[in-house]
Amino acid sequence: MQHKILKNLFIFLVFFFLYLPILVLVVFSFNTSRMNIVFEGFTFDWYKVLFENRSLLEAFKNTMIVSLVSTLCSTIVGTLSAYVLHRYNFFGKKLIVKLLYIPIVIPEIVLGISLLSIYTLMKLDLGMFTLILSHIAFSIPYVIISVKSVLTQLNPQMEDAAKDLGANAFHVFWNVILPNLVPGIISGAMLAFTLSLDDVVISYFTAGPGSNTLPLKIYSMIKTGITPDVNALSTIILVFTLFILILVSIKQMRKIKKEARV
Amino acid sequence: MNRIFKRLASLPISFYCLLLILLPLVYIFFLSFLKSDSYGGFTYVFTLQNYLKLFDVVYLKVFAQSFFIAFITTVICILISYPFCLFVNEKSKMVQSILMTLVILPFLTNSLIRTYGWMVLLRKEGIINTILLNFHIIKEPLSLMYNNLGIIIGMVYTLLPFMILPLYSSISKIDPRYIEAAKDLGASKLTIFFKIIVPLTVSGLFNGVLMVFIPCIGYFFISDLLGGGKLMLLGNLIKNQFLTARDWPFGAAISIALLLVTYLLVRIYRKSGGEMDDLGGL
Amino acid sequence: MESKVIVKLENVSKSYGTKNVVKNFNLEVYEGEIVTFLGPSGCGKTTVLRMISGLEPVTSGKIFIDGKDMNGIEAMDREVNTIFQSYALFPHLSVYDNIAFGLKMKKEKKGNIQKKVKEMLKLVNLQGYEKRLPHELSGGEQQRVAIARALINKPKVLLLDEPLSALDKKLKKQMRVELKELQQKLGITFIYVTHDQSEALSLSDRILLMRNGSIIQLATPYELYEHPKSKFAADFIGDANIFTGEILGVSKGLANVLIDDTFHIILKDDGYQKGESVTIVIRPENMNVTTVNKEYNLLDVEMKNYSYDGAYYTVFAKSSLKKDLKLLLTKEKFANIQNKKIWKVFFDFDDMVVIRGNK
Amino acid sequence: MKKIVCLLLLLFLVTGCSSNNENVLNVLNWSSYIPDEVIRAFEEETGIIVNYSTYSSNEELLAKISSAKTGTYDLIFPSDYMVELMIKRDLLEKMDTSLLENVSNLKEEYLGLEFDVNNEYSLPFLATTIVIAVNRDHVTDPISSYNDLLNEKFKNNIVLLDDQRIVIGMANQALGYSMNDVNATHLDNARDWLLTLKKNVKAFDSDSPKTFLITNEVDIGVMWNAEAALALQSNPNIEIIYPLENGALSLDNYAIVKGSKNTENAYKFIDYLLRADVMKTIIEEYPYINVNMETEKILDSSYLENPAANIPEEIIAKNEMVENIGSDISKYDRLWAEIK
Repeated sequence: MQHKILKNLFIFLVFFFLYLPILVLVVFSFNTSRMNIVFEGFTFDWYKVLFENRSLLEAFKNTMIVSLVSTLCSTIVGTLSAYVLHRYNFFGKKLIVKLLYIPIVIPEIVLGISLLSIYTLMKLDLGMFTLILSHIAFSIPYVIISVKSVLTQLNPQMEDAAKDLGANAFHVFWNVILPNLVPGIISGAMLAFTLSLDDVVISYFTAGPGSNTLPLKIYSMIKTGITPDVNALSTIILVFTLFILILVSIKQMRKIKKEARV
Repeated sequence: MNRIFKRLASLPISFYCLLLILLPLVYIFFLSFLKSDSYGGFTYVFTLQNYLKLFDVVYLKVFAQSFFIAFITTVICILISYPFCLFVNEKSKMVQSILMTLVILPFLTNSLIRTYGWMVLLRKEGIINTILLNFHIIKEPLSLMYNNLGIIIGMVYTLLPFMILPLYSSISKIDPRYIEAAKDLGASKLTIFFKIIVPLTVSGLFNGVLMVFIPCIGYFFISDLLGGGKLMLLGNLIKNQFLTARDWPFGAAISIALLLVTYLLVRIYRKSGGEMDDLGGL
Repeated sequence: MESKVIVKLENVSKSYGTKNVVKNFNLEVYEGEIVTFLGPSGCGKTTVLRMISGLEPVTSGKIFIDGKDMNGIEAMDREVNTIFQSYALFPHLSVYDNIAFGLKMKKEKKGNIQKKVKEMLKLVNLQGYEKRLPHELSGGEQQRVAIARALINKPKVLLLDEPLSALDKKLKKQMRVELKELQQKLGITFIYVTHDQSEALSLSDRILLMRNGSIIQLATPYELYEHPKSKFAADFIGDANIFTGEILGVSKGLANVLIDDTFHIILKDDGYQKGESVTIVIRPENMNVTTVNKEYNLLDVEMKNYSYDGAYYTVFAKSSLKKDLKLLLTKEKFANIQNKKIWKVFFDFDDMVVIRGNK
Repeated sequence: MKKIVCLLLLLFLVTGCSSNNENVLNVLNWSSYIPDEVIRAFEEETGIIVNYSTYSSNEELLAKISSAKTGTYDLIFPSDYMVELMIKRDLLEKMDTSLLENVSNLKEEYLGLEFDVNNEYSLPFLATTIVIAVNRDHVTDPISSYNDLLNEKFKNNIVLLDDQRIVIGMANQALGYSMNDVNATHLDNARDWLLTLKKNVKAFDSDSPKTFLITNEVDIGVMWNAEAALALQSNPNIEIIYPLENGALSLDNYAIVKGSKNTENAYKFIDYLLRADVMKTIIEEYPYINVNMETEKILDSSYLENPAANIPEEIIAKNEMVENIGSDISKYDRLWAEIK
C-alpha cells in the first residue's frame, strides 16, 4: 500500500516537473506586475500588448506559412517516397534508405550549418524559401517513417488485386494504396507540423531578412529582457495546442467507439 | 505508363536525398579540409590544420564540457525515466494512454517558451527562491541558473520525453509473465530489474540515450539562456564559427567530429538490437 | 467433342536468382473446365497462377490466353481475373465500389456499371450489401464479394488462389458447392490452386499434381485416385498403404515381390524384370479382412488402435512389416475382428496399384 | 476539407509573397536600437515596407553580410572598426551625402574619424561608451576601476558583455595596455586577469545586461551606457561609474551594403533617422550618446540628467575605440574560448 503511494507520488512529481514552467507562464500572463515574482492583480493587458506587437504577429504569420507549406510539401513527397521505397527497386535505393535517417539522428546544429553552407554555395537568398526548404529537409524522414509503418501492415495482395482488375501503377497508388495510408499520413503530417512549428536551431541558421519565425522572435524577446507579453503568447499557443489535441482525441475516441460497435 | 510512374515517383526522394542530405554533408566534409583566411572566407588549399586545431587544449576543453553536460543530462533522464515508465506501466491501459499523452502534451508547445518558464522559476528572485525564502527554508537565495545546474535542468526538461517514450514503449512490450516467473524463482526486486527488465529494454534505452545525448551537445540556446553564456558547449562553438568568428572550415571540422560521435552511438544502438525506424518518434 | 484450348503454357520456367521455382511447364487448359493445381506449399503452384495472371513475369517459355501470346502484356490488360487467398478486398471501398472497381478502371459508363454491379450482387446473393465496408462482412460474404469483383469483368479464365483457405470447415464445404454451381452456370474456365486434396477431388474436372516446380501427374480426380502414377501421387491424394519391394521372380503370369525381407506378395505379371523395384499401393478401404484361407497374399495382423468417425472405423494394425497398416472398416467387419487377437488381411490383385520403380 | 486547406495555403502564399514587392528596405540592425513605432511611422509616411532583422555583434553582422547573397540587405549599422574592415573587403557602397537633407544635423566631432576619414562610406548614427553600473542597495564597497571588480566579495555578482573585443579590451586596459593590444605576453596576462574576474561573473550577456541588474540577479554590471541608463530609470539606487581606465567608445554608423537593390529607400530611411525629432524618440527609448546637434537642443531633462545617458565630454574624449586587428583576431578567439 505504502509502495503504491510512493509510486504515485513519483509519477506526480515527474508531471509536476513537466508542467511547472508552463503553469507559471499561464498564471503570470494575467499578472499586473512586470516582474513575475508575486501575483499582484489580474489583467488582460499583456494580451493587448501582444496584439499590438506587429513584428511578433509578422513572425507568427511567417511561422504559419513556413510550417504549413513545409508540412504540405514534406507530406506529399514523404508519402509518395515511402510508397516508392516500399514497392520498387531502383538505382540508389539502398543509399537513399540509409541517408534518410541522417536528418533524424545528426545534431540539428550540424544540419543547420550544412544547409546554410549549401545555400551560400548555391547563392540562394536566405529567406522564406530557404527556411521552407530546410524545414522540408528535416520533416520528410519523419513522414516517411510514419507512412511506412502503415504501409507494411497493408495486405500485399491488395495491390495485385488492383492490377488484376485493370489498374495501372498510378491508379494502384492513387485509388487503392493512398486511401489506406491516411492514418499514417495524418500522424506524419502532425509530427512534421509540430517539429516545424517549434524549430529553433535550423531556422536560426537558415532564416533571412523578412523571414523571422515565431521561435526566433521569442528567442530574441527572451534575450532582450522580461516581457510578460511572452507569457501571454505562450498561454495562447498552449491553449491553441490543447484545443487541437482535444479535437484530435475526440475524433479518435469516436472512431474507436464506432469500431467497437461493429 | 507503369515505368513512367515508377521513374517519376522516385524522382523527388532521389533529389531530396541528393540535394538536401548528401550534398550538404559532403560539402561540409570538403570545407573541413580547406584553409580559412582571416575574417571571412576560405581558400581552396588542402589542410589538416582544422582537425589539428581540435586537439588544442582550449577546444578539447569545450568537447569535455559538452560531453560532461550531455552525460549528466542523459544519466538523470535515465534515472527519472526507468521508475516513471515502470510505475506507469502498472496502471490500467486507459490510464497509461492518458498519462503518456500528458507526457507529450507540453512538448507540443514552444520549447523556448518553456525554457523561459524555467528562467522565471530559477532566477535569484524567481519563484523557487522566493518561496524557499518566505518559508525560511533557506537564508540566502540559491544559485539555480547561470551555471551548470541551470543548463542541466533546462536540458533534462527539454529532452526527458525523448527518453521516456522509447523506454516506455519497450517496457510495455515486456511479457509480464517473465517478471512473475522471476518472482516465482525467488529473484529480488533489484535482480528482476537488472537481470530481466534492463536486458529486455536495452534497445529502448539506447534509443533514448541517442535522442538525449546528441541534441544535448547541439542545443546552444539552452546554454545561452540558462547558462548565462559562461559555459561554451560544442553547439555554441559551432555557432560562433559560422555566425561570428566566421571560420567555416573549423566549424565544419567540429561538425564532422560531432558526426563521428553520432555515428558511434548509432552503431551501439544498432548492436543493441534497435531499429532505425524507432528513432525520433514522438 | 474436342474443346477449345483457352490457356496454353509452353515450356514455362520461373527462377529467382539461381532457384528454379517452376521448371519447363507445359499445360493446356480447355474452355469451361475446372483445372486444379494441387501440391504441397512451396511447390510453385501459386507462381504458375501468378504468371498466367501477369502479376509475375515468366523467366522463359510462353503463355497463350485464347490463342494470344501474353509476352509483354501486363496484368491490367489480360482477360483473366484472380480471386486471392485473402480476398484482398479494398478496405476503404464499399461492396459496391469494390465490385465496380474493374469497370471503373476500364472507364465504363456509370449507368452500365450500376446495372452490372446489380446483376453481380444478385448472382452472388448479396443484394442490399452495396454500402457495407469489407470489415463489416463475414468471411463467406467477403468471399462472394471477391468473386463478384472478379466475375464482373467477364474474364475468359478465373484464377482462384486458395480461395477457401480462410474459411472454417463447414463454410468451406458450402462454398465449394456454390463455386461449382456458379462455374457450371457461367461456363467460365476456372484455374484453381489448393493444397487441400479433398477440395481438389471434389471440385475439379482435372487435377494437376505438382511438386518442386514440376508436374507429377495431370489426370481426372478418379484417375489420380485410383491409378496414381507415382508414390508421391498415391501418398498425397487420399490415404494409402504403400509397400516397396523387389521382384524375386516371374512365372506362370505371376510375379513374386518380397517386402521388408519377410512378406511375399504375388502380383499379376506385367512384364516385370527380376530384381526390379516396385511400389505397391493399397487404399485403406480396399484392405480386406478375411477368414477364408487363401494360398497367397495373406498377412497376419494384430490391432494396435482404432478410431470411429460415425460411418467407419479406422484401424491401425501391427504385422511383420515395418510399417503399420491402415484399414477403413464398416461396423460389421469391425465387429468381426474386434475381439480377435490375431486376424488376417488379404491383398486382392484388383485392389493393388503397382507403380514401377520406388519413386 | 481538402479545398479549404488548399485555399488557406494559397492565401498564405499570396500574403507571403506580397511582402516581396518592390517598395521595401532590408535593414539589419542591432537588437534594441530603433523603437518599433519609429519604423512604423516611416512606413506610413513613405509606403516603404521595412524588413527589419537584428544581430548582436559586429562579427555576426559581418558573417551575415558575407554569407548572404548580394542584395539581401540594404542598410546596416556597423561599428567603427567594422566599417573599416568592410571598406577593406569592399562590402560597402559609397555614400552620396547630397541626397541627405538632414546630414548637416550631425555633430562635427563624430565626423571624419580615422576608420572612414572622409565619411565616404558611413555616417554616424549613435555612439556608446562602457560604464560600470552598481546597485548601491546591496554593494557599499567603493568601485572606481575595472581592477576593483576583482574583489572577492563580488563572487557571482557581475554581468559582463558577451563581446570578446570589449571584455578582453577591458582586461588590457585594467593591466595598463591598450584595449587593442595583441602582444602575446600581454594577452596571457589579460587571460589570467579575466580568469580571476570570471569567478565574480554570473553571466556574459550583450542583449540585455540591464535585466540582470533590474531583477537583482547581480549587483554590478559592465555595460553600454544606454543599458545602464535604463537600469537607472527603474532603480534610482544604481550608481553609474565611469571607469578610471580609458574606457571604450563605440560609434555605430549608417552604411549601405554593396549591391543593395533599394539604395533610394535606404537614403530616405537614413534621412528620416537624421531628423531631430525622430532621433529624439530613438534616444529617449534607448539612451545612447547623441550625435545629432539639432536633437541636442530639444532633449528632455530625463535624458540630460541621467548620468548614464548624458556622458561628460571629457570621458568620451579619453575613450579608446576598438580597432581592426587583422589576423590577430584568432588570438582573441582562442583566448575567448579559453576563459569560457
